[in-house]
Amino acid sequence: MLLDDHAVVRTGYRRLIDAEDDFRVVAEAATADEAYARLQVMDIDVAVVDLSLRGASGIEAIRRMLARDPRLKVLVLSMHDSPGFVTQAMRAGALGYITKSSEPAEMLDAIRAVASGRRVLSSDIAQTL
Amino acid sequence: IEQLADSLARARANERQLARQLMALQESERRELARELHDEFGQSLSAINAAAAFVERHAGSARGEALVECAQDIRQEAARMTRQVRTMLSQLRPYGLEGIGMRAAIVELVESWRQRSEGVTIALEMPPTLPALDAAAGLALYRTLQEALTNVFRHAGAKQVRIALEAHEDAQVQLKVADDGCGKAAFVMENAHGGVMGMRERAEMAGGELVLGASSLGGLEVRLALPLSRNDDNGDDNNDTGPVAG
Amino acid sequence: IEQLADSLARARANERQLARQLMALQESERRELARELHDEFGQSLSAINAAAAFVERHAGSARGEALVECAQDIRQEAARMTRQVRTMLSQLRPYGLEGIGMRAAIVELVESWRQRSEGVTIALEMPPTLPALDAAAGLALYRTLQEALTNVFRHAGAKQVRIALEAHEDAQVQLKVADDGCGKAAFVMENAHGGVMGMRERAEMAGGELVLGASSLGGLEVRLALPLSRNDDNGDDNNDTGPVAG
Ligand SMILES: Nc1ncnc2c1ncn2[C@@H]1O[C@H](COP(=O)(O)OP(=O)(O)OP(=O)(O)O)[C@@H](O)[C@H]1O
Ligand SMILES: Nc1ncnc2c1ncn2[C@@H]1O[C@H](COP(=O)(O)OP(=O)(O)OP(=O)(O)O)[C@@H](O)[C@H]1O
Ligand SMILES: [K+]
Ligand SMILES: [Mg+2]
Ligand SMILES: [Mg+2]
Ligand SMILES: [Mg+2]
Repeated sequence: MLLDDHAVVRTGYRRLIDAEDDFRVVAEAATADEAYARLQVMDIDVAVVDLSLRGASGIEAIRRMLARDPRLKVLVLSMHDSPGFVTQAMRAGALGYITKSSEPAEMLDAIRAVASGRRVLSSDIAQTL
Repeated sequence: IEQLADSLARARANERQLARQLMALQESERRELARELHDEFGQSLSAINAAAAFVERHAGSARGEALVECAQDIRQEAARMTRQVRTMLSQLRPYGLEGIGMRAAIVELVESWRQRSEGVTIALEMPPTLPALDAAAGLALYRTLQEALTNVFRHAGAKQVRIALEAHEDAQVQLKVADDGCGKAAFVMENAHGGVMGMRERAEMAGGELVLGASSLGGLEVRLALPLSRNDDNGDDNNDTGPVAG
Repeated sequence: IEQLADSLARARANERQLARQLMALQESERRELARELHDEFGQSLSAINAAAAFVERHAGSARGEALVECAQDIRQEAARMTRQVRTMLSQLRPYGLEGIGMRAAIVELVESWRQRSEGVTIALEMPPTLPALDAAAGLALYRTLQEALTNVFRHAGAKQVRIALEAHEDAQVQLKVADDGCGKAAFVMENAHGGVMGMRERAEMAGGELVLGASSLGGLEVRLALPLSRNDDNGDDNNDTGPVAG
């Protein structure tokens, strides 16, 4: 599932992810509420979550989704690279954190990593921490 | 003597207050610009990046339509950013206010408020050519209109705004911004923050005057009078040569 | 009495001067931002648009490599704009200075000067965690470093700059910016414009103090002392919660 409030951003990542043989985007959501609703009716392995949303924040969305389905793997895909955001997201239960300026290949690898339960940080984040 | 000492203390406090409020105003402008840069531009750049990455990875294998869609998304986001840049520039607007740029800058500023504010009518009256204003006066005119409009939309609850710019050929230029909102001049003068104090200060720097009064529409009227430039070199027939004009 | 009247006039003139120079400083910042927006972004957006238009028109017919090249150009321009946004943000920088953001913000600011200034060494010393500063003090610290560095690169002709931030646990935070340039404290104080006056004003607003003196490197040293925040709520362990966090 993709959670991002900007439709064109969602479409862009959806195309990239869907084109991989081993991935399929089964749901899109623009808000934390929508994401939570999708999670209740669908079988979702990985959620790729933006932190800046309208309404409830991505951090809150992560907490609520994980409370509902603790096996869900969450990868944060955010514009923010400051340590504060990373710590907050990881505390909320995210398994990975990459920035939107990462290379697409890095993002796809990160999805693979969290899908198999591994922690992952994008290289620019790893540097600032 | 006591009175003098008293007014010394008061004068110091007032002017210091002005300085602090100017700094606060600048910080809030910076914050707003930073927000726009970060949020708006950030989103568009992510969208462009993702769409371009798809083309790069799958140009050989993907259907033509998928590539066309990516290109359209990219162009749409680039257009959004271009509009965003234009809006931000009209807020920052530093170039060519002395010359022919002034009329265009005012029209653009008013237009951008019209687009943002449904249910409010903004009338703009302006002579076909504006006489020469020097740099300080041009800036005072533009920033005063900017601040007066910001105040109308932030504080007045107005339905109607009337902007009139009049040029009295060999004397001065006068700007009037009138609204039908809830403002009372006495209250505004007593509660002047960075906005009103800045307008007044700029007017003075340019050798002009700022007056607040009641508007015939029922609300506040901001009146700015500015002297004409003595040399005729930068009048309205002149061309802009700021980098923006290029 | 005359003396008092005199100092009244002088006080007014001084403080008014401060206000004017602050406005001038703000205008020059606006001008610079507008220039960057217009020139840098304008170019990148045109380039992106042209490349995307090619993909849109020729997705079906063009060689794969031509499309890949367009996509790479688009990504390269988007990356350039992202860097540009980051540089502009570090200039505007309004978020999270109270919390963990301060250290990162300082590192980023220094880094951006390092990249812009070949032949000048900038040393930065800072404790691993910073104690709590309230909002006004955080802003004073950041803006003072910003202005002091700007002055070094604009006026000092320095080859070496040393920035030291020291936290005296239960008393204060001290920032020192020293250079080996041509600056003399007495001259700078006499010729203070918006930059130096603004630093001093901010220090005072935050309950701290700004002192200019001779640096052991041979040039100027700017020293800022700031009191620690009394409540402990916004220390270094805290998370960023600027509006951007939402
Ligand atoms: N057109 C208006 N209608 C009603 N009230 C107004 C109007 N313009 C100003 N005011 C009142 O006068 C006050 C002072 O205006 P001023 O522009 O100095 O400060 P501000 O807008 O509150 O803050 P800023 O320093 O950001 O401009 C405002 O707070 C508002 O109460
Ligand atoms: N590090 C320095 N080395 C040498 N001279 C300096 C240094 N810092 C400041 N000065 C001198 O002190 C003057 C006042 O500095 P100040 O920052 O107030 O003004 P400014 O930099 O000229 O203009 P602005 O208002 O844009 O900052 C400068 O014009 C310069 O001559
Ligand atoms: K697939
Ligand atoms: Mg978002
Ligand atoms: Mg105002
Ligand atoms: Mg300076």
